[in-house]
Order: sequence, then C-alpha cells, then structure tokens
Amino acid sequence: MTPARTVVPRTDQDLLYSEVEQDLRSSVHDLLADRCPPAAVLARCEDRTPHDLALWRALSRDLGVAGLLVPPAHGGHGATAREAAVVLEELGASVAPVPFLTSAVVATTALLGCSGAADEIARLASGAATAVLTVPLSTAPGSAFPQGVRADAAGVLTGRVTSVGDAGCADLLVVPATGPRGPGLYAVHAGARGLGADLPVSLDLTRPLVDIHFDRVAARPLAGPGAAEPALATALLTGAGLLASEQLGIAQWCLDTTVRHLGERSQFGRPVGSFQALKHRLADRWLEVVSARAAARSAADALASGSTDAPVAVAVAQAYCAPVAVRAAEECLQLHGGIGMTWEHPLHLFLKRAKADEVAFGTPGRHRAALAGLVGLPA
Amino acid sequence: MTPARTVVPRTDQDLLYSEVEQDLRSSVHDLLADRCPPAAVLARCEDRTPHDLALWRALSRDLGVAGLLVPPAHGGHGATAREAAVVLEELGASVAPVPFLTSAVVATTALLGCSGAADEIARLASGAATAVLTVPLSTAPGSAFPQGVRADAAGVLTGRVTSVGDAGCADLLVVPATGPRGPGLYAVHAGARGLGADLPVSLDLTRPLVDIHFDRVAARPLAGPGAAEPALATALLTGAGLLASEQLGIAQWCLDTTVRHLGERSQFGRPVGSFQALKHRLADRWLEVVSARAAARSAADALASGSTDAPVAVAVAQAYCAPVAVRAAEECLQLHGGIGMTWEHPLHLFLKRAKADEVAFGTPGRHRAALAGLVGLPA
Amino acid sequence: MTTTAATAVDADELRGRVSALLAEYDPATVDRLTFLRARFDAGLAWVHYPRGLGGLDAPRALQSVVDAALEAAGAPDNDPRRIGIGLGMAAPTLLRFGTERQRRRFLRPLWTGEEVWCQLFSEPGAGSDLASLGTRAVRDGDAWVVTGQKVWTSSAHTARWAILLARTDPEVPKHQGLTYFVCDMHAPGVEVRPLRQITGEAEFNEVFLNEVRVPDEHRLGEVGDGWRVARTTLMNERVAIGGQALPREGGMIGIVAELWRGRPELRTPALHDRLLRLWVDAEVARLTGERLRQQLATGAPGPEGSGMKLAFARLAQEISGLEVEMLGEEGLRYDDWTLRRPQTVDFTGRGPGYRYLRAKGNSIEGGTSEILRNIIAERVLGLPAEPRTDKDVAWKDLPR
Amino acid sequence: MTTTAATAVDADELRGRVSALLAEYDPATVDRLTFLRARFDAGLAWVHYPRGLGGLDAPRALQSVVDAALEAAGAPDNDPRRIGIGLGMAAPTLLRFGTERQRRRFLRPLWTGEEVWCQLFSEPGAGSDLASLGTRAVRDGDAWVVTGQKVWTSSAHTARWAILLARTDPEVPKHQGLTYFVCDMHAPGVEVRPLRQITGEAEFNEVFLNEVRVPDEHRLGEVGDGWRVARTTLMNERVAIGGQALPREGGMIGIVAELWRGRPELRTPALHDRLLRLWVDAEVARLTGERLRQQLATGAPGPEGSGMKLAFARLAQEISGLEVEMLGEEGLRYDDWTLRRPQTVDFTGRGPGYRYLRAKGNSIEGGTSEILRNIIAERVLGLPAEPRTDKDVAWKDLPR
Repeated sequence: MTPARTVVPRTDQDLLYSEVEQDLRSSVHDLLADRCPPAAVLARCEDRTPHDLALWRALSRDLGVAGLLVPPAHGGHGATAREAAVVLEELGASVAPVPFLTSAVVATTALLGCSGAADEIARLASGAATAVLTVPLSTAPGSAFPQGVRADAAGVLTGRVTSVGDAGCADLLVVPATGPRGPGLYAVHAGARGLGADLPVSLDLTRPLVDIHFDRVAARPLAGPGAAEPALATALLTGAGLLASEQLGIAQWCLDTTVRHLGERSQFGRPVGSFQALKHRLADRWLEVVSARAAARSAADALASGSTDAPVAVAVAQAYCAPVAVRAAEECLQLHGGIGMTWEHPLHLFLKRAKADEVAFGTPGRHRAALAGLVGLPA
Repeated sequence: MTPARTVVPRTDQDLLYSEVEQDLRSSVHDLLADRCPPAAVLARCEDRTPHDLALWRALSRDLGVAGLLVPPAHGGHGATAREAAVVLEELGASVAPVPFLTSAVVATTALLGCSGAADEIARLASGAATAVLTVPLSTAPGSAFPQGVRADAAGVLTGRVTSVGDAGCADLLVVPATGPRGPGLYAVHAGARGLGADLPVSLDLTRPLVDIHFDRVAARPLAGPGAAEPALATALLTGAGLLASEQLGIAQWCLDTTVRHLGERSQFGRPVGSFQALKHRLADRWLEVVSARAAARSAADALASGSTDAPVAVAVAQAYCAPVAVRAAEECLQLHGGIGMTWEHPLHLFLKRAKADEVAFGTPGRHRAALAGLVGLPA
Repeated sequence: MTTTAATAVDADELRGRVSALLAEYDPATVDRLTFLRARFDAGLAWVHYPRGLGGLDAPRALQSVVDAALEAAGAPDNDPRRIGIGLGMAAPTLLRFGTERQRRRFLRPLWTGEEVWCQLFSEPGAGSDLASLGTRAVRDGDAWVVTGQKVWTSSAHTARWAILLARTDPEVPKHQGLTYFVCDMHAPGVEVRPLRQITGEAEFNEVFLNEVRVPDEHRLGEVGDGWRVARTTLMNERVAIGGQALPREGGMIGIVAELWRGRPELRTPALHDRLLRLWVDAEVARLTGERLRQQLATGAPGPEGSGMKLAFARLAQEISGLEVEMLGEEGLRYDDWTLRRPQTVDFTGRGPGYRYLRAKGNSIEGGTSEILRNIIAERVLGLPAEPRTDKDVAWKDLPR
Repeated sequence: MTTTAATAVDADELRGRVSALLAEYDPATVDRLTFLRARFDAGLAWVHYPRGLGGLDAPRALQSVVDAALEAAGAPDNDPRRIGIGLGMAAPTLLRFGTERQRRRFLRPLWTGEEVWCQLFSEPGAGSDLASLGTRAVRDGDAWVVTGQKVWTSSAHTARWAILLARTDPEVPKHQGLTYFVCDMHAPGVEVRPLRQITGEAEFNEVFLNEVRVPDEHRLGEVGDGWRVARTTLMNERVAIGGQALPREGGMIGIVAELWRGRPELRTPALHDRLLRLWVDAEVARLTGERLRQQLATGAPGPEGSGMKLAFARLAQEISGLEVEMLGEEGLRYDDWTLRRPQTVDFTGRGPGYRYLRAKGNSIEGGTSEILRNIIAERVLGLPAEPRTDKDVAWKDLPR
C-alpha cells in the first residue's frame, strides 16, 4: 500500500499502561468499588445531591488525584495527562459524581497557563478547593474566545455563562472574560457578591449544570491578552482529549455489564448470551471498545508529551470514542430488555452520561470538521 | 405527533400493483426465466457480447415492452411509468442485458418531449429500432444541459460524450447539443459518417459503456431551445425514478438467492440459515427490500400521474433504493462465502450492476442534496 | 346470543341507524355515559361484533362510516387511548374464548370505558420468552389462588379488570401448563406499584399477586389452554402496530425538520446529510406503512407489518439521538425528572431528552426488535428455526 | 537432531555469524541459491529453529538482527511473499509434528524457495466448518489413496508440495477422523485448475485429487490426529494477520485521501463527512494495531488480534465502496477483466473497481468475519457457546 506523503507518520507513541499507571488505576478502582457503586450514585441523584464530596476528598487527598497534573513546585505530583486519563477511565466506569475532569483537569490546566495563579493551583492540588472553568460544557477546543462575560478596567465582571458542568460544587470560578485590553482569565470566589446561579435540569444526572450570572462581581485577573487565549485553548484541548478516557470507561462498563447479564439470564431454556445474533453484536462492541482504548491512549500520550500532533490525536479520539460510548450504553439498555428501561437499574446513568459526553467539549461532527483542517482534507 | 405544515402531505398514491401490472410482470418473468437465466448472461459476458438482441426482440415485439410509454397515436401501448417499473423489476432480477431502461424509457421519454420525432418514436415503439440518449450514465436529473457536443447552424455535430450506457446496440442516438440558438436535441443515425466509438472497460458487464465522438456528424434537429431542456430533464427524471425499480429487482433477487442458499447449505451439522446472526441480518435486508418496494412504487406512481411531487418521490426512491441494492448484493456475496467470490457464480453480475446503478442517474448523496432544496431543508 | 344469519348490513343502513340513535339520544343534551351505552346497545360500538354485543355482524370496514357520522354530529367517543388494552386485546379474546355469560358481563362496560382493563402477562423473569412465566394458579374448590409478580402493566392503577396468564401445571412443558383468567384488580392480594422508567415518569406498574382468589368462572378457555388463548390476544396487539396514516414529516422527523428550518445557527454540513438520510428513511417508512394499509384494504395483507415496528423503533431512536446532538448545549438539558403517571407516551409534548430516552423503549415493548427479527426470518423468509432445547422439558426443570 | 541444550545465542554472536557467512559467501559474486543454502546451513534462516534445521535455538526476536545485517550487506532474500504458505504454515507444522527424516527432507528447500508449498484444506462443501471436509484417504499397503476436491489453493500451480487434510475414518465424529499428509503436487491424479474470481483474475486454484497415492511416510502426526495437527497450522496462519506497522494514511485510506486532495471537483459535503469518518476509523484501526504490536513486544499479547482482521476487512470494503461512488462516472469503469494469475493481492496497482471487488474477499478468506465474531464472543468475552448438534455424530451421518 502507498502511504500518503502529506501526513506525518507517528510511530513513537506509547499506547500501553505503565506500571505506575496500573497501580494508580488499582487504587482508584478499589476506592470507587468500595465507596461509589452505581446504586449509591443513583441514590444520590434521587436525593438531588449528586456530588459526592466525601468521595472527592478521599480521591483528591488520600490518593492525590487532584494534584496529578500540577508540577511538584506548585504542590502537585507532576504526573501527566496519561495518568489523569487512567483516573478518568475508572471514574467513567462508575459515573462517579466528582469534579475530577472539570476541576483537576480542565480548570487546573487553565490555571497552569496563567502566570499569577500559584496560590489557586496549590489549593486545587492539595484538594483543599475545587475550581471550574466557566464555559458551557459543550465548548469545543478551537472555539472563539467566549464573549458572554465582560470585565471592566478594574476587573469587575458582568455577564452570563450557561451550562457550566460541576459548577455547583466549585469553590473557585476561572472566568474567561473580555476586558478593555482584550481577553483575560479571572478568578472569582464562589461566595462573591453579585454572583448568581440557576440550576437547570440536566440530562446527565451525575454532572449537573449551572447557569451563572455575574452582576458586577469583583474578580482577580489571572491572565491577560496573549496568555488567556492559549491557556483556555490548552484547557479545552486537554478536557476534550481526556474525556475520551472517560468515554472509554463508560463503554467498558456497559460492555462488561451486558456480557455479565447475558451470561446470567436464561430465556428459551438457554443463556441469552448463547444466542448468536447477540454474540455478534457484542463482538462488534468489543472491537469498538478496544479500538477506543487505542484512540484514548493516543490522545493522552500526545497531550502528555506536548506533541504538536495532539490536536489531531484529540480530534480522532473524540470523534471515535464519543459514539462508541453512546452505542455501548444503548446496546447495554437494549440487551437488558425491560429492566434496562427502569429507573431502578443504574445503567441509565451511564446512558445519560454517554449522551451528554457526546456533546461535551464538542460533538463528533465538530471534531471531524476540525480534523479536516488539521490533516489537509478540506471540504 | 405534529405534522409539519411546510410539506404537502400525499395520501393519494397507489402503491400496489394492478392486475394488468401483475399480468405484465408474469409475462416478462416467464420469458426471462426461459431465455435469460443468470448463467446465460454470464456466458454472454465472457464472449464479450453482453447485449442479447434476440431476447430484446422477444421482449420488445412479442411482449410489446418497447412501446409501453408511447401513446397509441404514436404506435405504442399508452401505458405509464408504473408498468415500465414492473418490467424493470423483472429485468433487474435477471440482470438482463437489454436496452429497456436506456432506449424504451430514457431515450423514448426524451423523444416524446420533442415535437418532430414521430417517426423515431414509432420505430422505437414497434421494436424496430433502439435508441440511446447520449449523456454519461452517471448524469443526474437537474444537471446543467451538457456542453460536450456543439451543433453548427446546419445541425452538424462535433464533440464527445463519455460513458453512454448501452450505446453499443443503439440504432439511433438522441444527442443533446448546444447550437447557435441554444440547447437542442438532435437525431443521429448509428451508422452516420464521422461518428466514432470507443469501448471502455465497464464495471457493470451487463450494461456496457461507450465513449462517443462526433466529428462533423450530420444530424436532424428534434427539439430546439425551450423544448430540449425540459425533454432532457423529464427523460433523466424518469430514468432515475424507474432505475429504483431495477434496483428493487436486484435487491429482491439477491435476498431470495441468499435465503435459498442458506436454507440449503449446512455447516456445523445444521442449515446455515438457522444461525441467528445471519437470520437477523437477513431480516434487516428484507425490511429494506419491502421499504424499497414502497419507495420505488411511489416514484413510479408519481411519474405516471405527472405529479408535481415527482421530483421528491424520485429523489427519495433513488436515495433509498440505490444503497439497498448494493447492500443486498454485498450481503449475498458475504453469505455465500467463498463461492460468492468466484466468477462462476452469477451473483457478481448483480453486485456490479448494483454498484454501477448507485452511480447511474446520480449518486444517493446527489439525490439527498436535491431533496434538501425540494423539501426546504437547506444546508 | 343472536347468531341467526346476519342480514347484510350496508353503509346506508348504518347511516340510518346512526341517525336513529342521534334522534333518540341527542349528544348535546344526553350525558356521555348514557349516550355510549345507547350506542353500544344499538350495535354501533364495533359493527363487526355480534348483535347484542355492541355490533351488527357487519363488515369491519364499515366501522369508519359509523365513526365519521357520529363525529360529524359531535357525539362523544369512548376515549379509545385510555382503554386501549380493553379494546385492542381483552375484547377480541373475550369474544373468541369467553362464555356467553362472560361476554355479556364484560364487553359493554369495557367498551363504554366504565371498566378499564389491563394485562397481566409479562414478568421480570419472562420477557421475550413469555411462555416461561412463573405466576402460579392453584385450584382451590371453585376458585384459583394466584401468586406471582407481573410487570410492565399499563393502566393497572386505574383498571378494574385484568387479563391474566398464570401457570396451572409446572410438570408439563411450558406452553402446555398455562391458563388464562380474568382477574379482578380490586380483589384482596392485588398490589399495584408504579414502575419508574429512565425518563423519570411511571407509565407502567408492577403488580404483585399474593394469594389472589380468582373464581373459576373467570377462566377464559380450558385449563392448560392459556397459551392458545394468549396468542389471540398477542396477535391483536400486533395488528394495532403499524397504525394510522401519517402525512409526510408526520412523526418525529417533523420535529427535527422544523428545528432545522427554524434554527439556522445549529446547521453543519455533517448534520445536514444525516438529517437528509433520516428524512429519506422516515419518508420511506411512511410509504411502506401506507402500502401496508393499502394491502390490508384490499384484503391481502402483506408481511410488511412485522417490519414496521422494527423500522419505526429504529427511526425514533436515530432521529431523537440526532436531535440531542444537533441541539448541542441545549441537548445537555432535560425538561423534568419528576415522577409522573402519564397514560400514554408523549413524544411531542416533552423535550428532546425525553424523546431520546423514551424511544429506547420502542425496540423493547410489545416484542423486542430481536424477537421481531426472528419472526421475520422464520415466518416471512422461511429460514430454519434454531435448535430448541426447551420444547419438551417440564417447565419446572428449565434453567432460569 | 541436535537437541543438546542450546547455548544462549545473543545479538553479538549473530552479527558475528552473519559476518562469517558474508565473508565466505559474498552476495556480490555467489549465486542466489548458493547463498540461501549457505545461510540456511549457517543457522541464520530462522534463528529460533533448531540447529541443523536452519536455526540456532535462539530467541525469535533476534531474527531481526540477522535480517537487518544481511539486508545492509545487499544479500538476497528468499522472496517470502512467494513462499508464504511454506514459511508461515507448513514449516511450523513440520517442525512440531514431522519426523526427523521429514524435517530434514523438507525444511531446507522450503526455506530457500526451491520447493514451493501450498495448502489443501478448504473444500467447496467445507468452508467455515473445515472439520467437516470430505476428501477421502484410504489405506492401501504403505500408502494412502486420496480422492476429493480442494479449493482456494494459492500457489497450487507452482507448488511442489502440499499440506493436505483428508478424512481417513468417516465412522467417527468429524474432528476425530482426519489425518494430515504431505502431498506431492507432481503425483499422478493431481489436477490444478485456475479459479477465476469476481475481479477477473485467478489468484487461487481448485485442486482435484483423483486416486492420488501418498506414501504413509508422508503422514504428519498420527492417523486420526489430523485436526490437532491442522490447528497448529491454522494458529500460525492467524499470527500472520495483524501484520506490520503502518504509517498514518497507510493502506487504502491514503489512496482516497489523495484522491480527495487532488480532485476538488469530486468533493461534496456528504462525501466529506463520510471520508472523515473513515479516516478516523482507519487511524484508530492503525493505532489499535500499533497497540497490539506494543503488547506483543512486551510479551503480553492482548486479545485485540482477533479483532484486527475484522476491522481491516470492514475498512477496506467501506473505503473502496466510497471511492467508486466518489469517482462517479469514472467509477463506472474497470481496468481489466483479463484472466490473470497474480501471486498476491494488488490493492495499489489496480483500479478502484478492482479494490472494491477484491476487498469483498477480505471478510471471507482466512476465517470469515462471522467466525471471527464467534471466536471473539466465546473466547474473549466468555459468552456461552451455542447448543452443538454435530459434536458426537459420526461424520457420515451429518447433514450436508
């Protein structure tokens, strides 16, 4: 076969899991198995208190996941997107209602791109506080700088941002806003005067949205023109790329759960899992999941190494993994039959998360369109 | 459910087969079963003489299919696109190498749109001659008037048209050409001086293509500006719409052949057709075929009644039926296993026809794009 | 029962009878129930039913004449969506297998809606394999004592009566040990609990039967013949699917098409082609349904009916999935998770998230898409059945 | 046989042995066959094979050291694509099940390419269910008389030897009555006919065996143990799949991507999104293969291998199907229907129509996609097997 000449080949990626990564996975897995079974998540959602802050304390402080991406000099563990991706696989596989992606990945990455955010970063890294980047959860990497919030010369913010994921449990808001000198990032304390929040009803019960109003809210500038835009871009790219690992975790859980159910349930005098039509469909889902794993690892590795290829790897991973997670969840429901339609079985939490994740950080179509520009396949 | 208000509902279509149509089908079916089994078609292709003119004579003269669309006043049977569609179903189901679609449907429809073509029409209707509209087989309805052939003031033609289906057995060429006064249709005798033909290798062995050169060829004007464009447009719309019935015939043959094979062949001690994964796939193919039947009937009925909705019905039928035929043929091959890959089994003729038909008269994507304009769903 | 040879009732005669009914019972002045009872007694409820049981032994196709005339006169109807299970499933089964006494007792209040019916068939352990159900009915004098759990029961909380399938003999193969009953939903031991769905609402119920006494006179058909009786019920369920004629863009595609037209800022080229593909699929499904209805009208139904449910489930799922994606940020929201008890599916009144989630049930309820594919493959295409291991085994010995 | 405990051979030693070989046999002056024989005799053919049989009992991974050193020196290779069946399937089976005499007779000319091998397994009536094959071998003194028909045999027309699976006992269940032979393709009664494919060409052959005498000394393994021997052969076939590392846009997607870049007039928005979807799928398949190779390199192969063939077949078919459609009028043409006898698939040298047709075979040859899905479902996911009806039945009594 003729390789095309216009696209740089990549052969140097490590797509496996290191021992350190496997150890981290085990720790997170054990904690979640103990503290966050799907039935417990469902119960929290029914009580309308989805966020499990005790669990988050255990994860962020005891296991140190809050500081994974933070360099040791800032009080973190100096790990990379590869380790964060492993954590997200496990969190996805338990639809854990904790702000790891939003705070420890996205907001932290944004802060790491600011020169004057050392205090905030240290508090996040220690797990003492959580933060959120105030953009709609659906914002794709490469989007224009948000125009919903304006800053005046004194750094006072006015405006509105809708559909901010996990904002309900954030101590600190990292706010992209446009001021007299251009785009900037600002820090706002969650208790600041003039800050208002509406709680829309969210499709994904485990990552609830908040609409935030800024009515002359005092803020601290973190980054100004020249720094704010790349900080925001890197945060969104990292969020999108690592979301693929969460989607992988969702898909793996759905596949495993389906296989287990079909092995246990009998109809027509035989295990349902022995019916060939279902076996073939599950074989296809399995192939998608192992492929999603390669795609998610590729994105994490590219982000970890700061590769110039990261935008391609991220777009590929999102375009591929988002629909894989949705299909895995949809098939899990269908193959559970009636039980899958009941509120009582937790699989709907995974379906809702998978469908919301398909929109989060840009839809697959949006990522394919981005790829067209990145790899020279113009419309 | 809320019906949309912007799109006219259609409830007056007859989607069934009339008794006359069923009788016509039986006659054509019996003749083809007798004279045109797939193995015979394959043998003709190997001899590089795919067109079966003896069969065509029997069809056109004995059964009168050549004159179906021609009014009695012009020596035809005054039937409609509905009856022609039934013939095409049967021809598709035997990949019959006869110029019904190209001559009796497309060229005849073009001539019926010309005021001065009574002689030609009568010869076609009687089966005494066949004709071809000289446009590439891939030309979609709604395409711009072809610019490949120029006519001078005396009606002498110069230029080139590629990939004209079935032109190798045509007695008469109906040539869209642009003259000093604008677009026109011209009649050229197949033996005319200055006419040249190349025979490219065709993917579809049963509807071979011809590249035609006009080097100062004398022609008779059939239609001038004002008439030529609508005549061409109607011919292409009719061709595209009735091609759906040919595709339906292909799909039905492929489905029937697959079902028969799977019922007969045993593997692992049981009929292959008892394996559930294959049964489910065939159930899906079956649903596509019955749906294609409704779509093809709708297009034929809309063309027959001259409905203003015909462009929509045709675009729907082409967008739907073309991939259904391809999938049916591809699945037929896959489920025949190795035997399906052999030249000896005639199913490859159906695959090649189905794939070529997907391009003929416009690809499915092209028809969907046309629909966007017709039903108010702009890009 | 008036089983004397029915004189041929034609449309004109029916219009005459409608006029007579309207003359005697003016819908503008008579209360609804009185009118419905009178309509039933006039044989204008379901004209193809026997005389004396709401009908006139007339051709079924003539019902539309009666309905149109009554609708034109502003007469009240029996709210068929509210009593769909009674009309669609219980009534034809009562007609075919009920004793004369049962038919006279049950059919009139069923049709008028005075008594709502529900269906106690499905169980948590018996989904697609309905015949494996385990609810037990044990003979006790002139009654049966029924214990078990049923699920996916719509209207159970409003129903007076249920059609019930229970196991009367576990020692024989599963299809042979079932008996069909009419169960009083007000009887002691019947407990109805709402069954919440992934949409947040509870259209359906779980029904727990704890030593419920069902008199033997409420048995339909012979002891052990329940599967045969149930097949009549289920065939009538399937006939109802495929449903009424839709205009182009009727159904869910219309919602998304209007969204596309009204919200240019949501449009992308990739979404455009997906929308057009689904538009074509929806239009072809509509035509296929229309063709099926035309076949039914000529008395020559084709096998397409088995496929329509499959097609509509897939379409509803794909279209609603596209809608959520197309909406982007708005797709992340839901309208309401409050536990509600709707009588029917509401695809148009609710939001895109609801449509997406509720449509998932379309390929499960009323026969899963997997079972429908089996039926098509075996009954329509004639492909050979899979080897069966459960046909000749006593029910009690089957793996569960 | 030199089965004395192998001293640990390392890379340095191998480089030394290569240098010694090159010093004695200068590729620039020695003829090809002489060089290859010398290489074999130096144990540098396949270093993990035993000493005396072309190897040095060295770790398999060190072969790349030898190959790189020889390639750098401009040494001729044994044209592995031409003799793939011998190298990939016959050789490992001979090594494991052959007698010392058989190994010494066959392995050296097999490796040097002096004797080409082919495989006589598949039959028209035994495709996915290979163990049901019907070619009969009947004992006659110290030989077997073989009669039957084999199919899908590549290289049969150039081969000197075949690995042959035949039925020696029809009275026992199908897996138990098979025996494995080496068959002389020049023996009387062997007839090879080209098998034309839908592409027009004939990569493969049908082989008719008409009372072909195979000496018992050419039997591999015990009588009746042929299935176990064949599994070794087939496992080695499967290892070969998954193949070598590809760059991004390596493979068929690169052809279509270049077409897209070079021919703007073919572009439409609908084709664009389809192309991008396939581009993503191809890139992810490449990454999945790469991840599999990284796992293999660490000695911990994952189960992904079973899926790669499935993925690549689907991709090749969808991409080539898109290519034909994208080309429109040009897609209606074919390059050449002439009957040719290529040694291998040529996806890049031929036209889009050829790619489209030839790719159809990718989901059939070497294990159909249906069989691969079964394998994944049962061996990887651990789903229960289907009820089997053919395991304990004598072969002669099976339905065919």
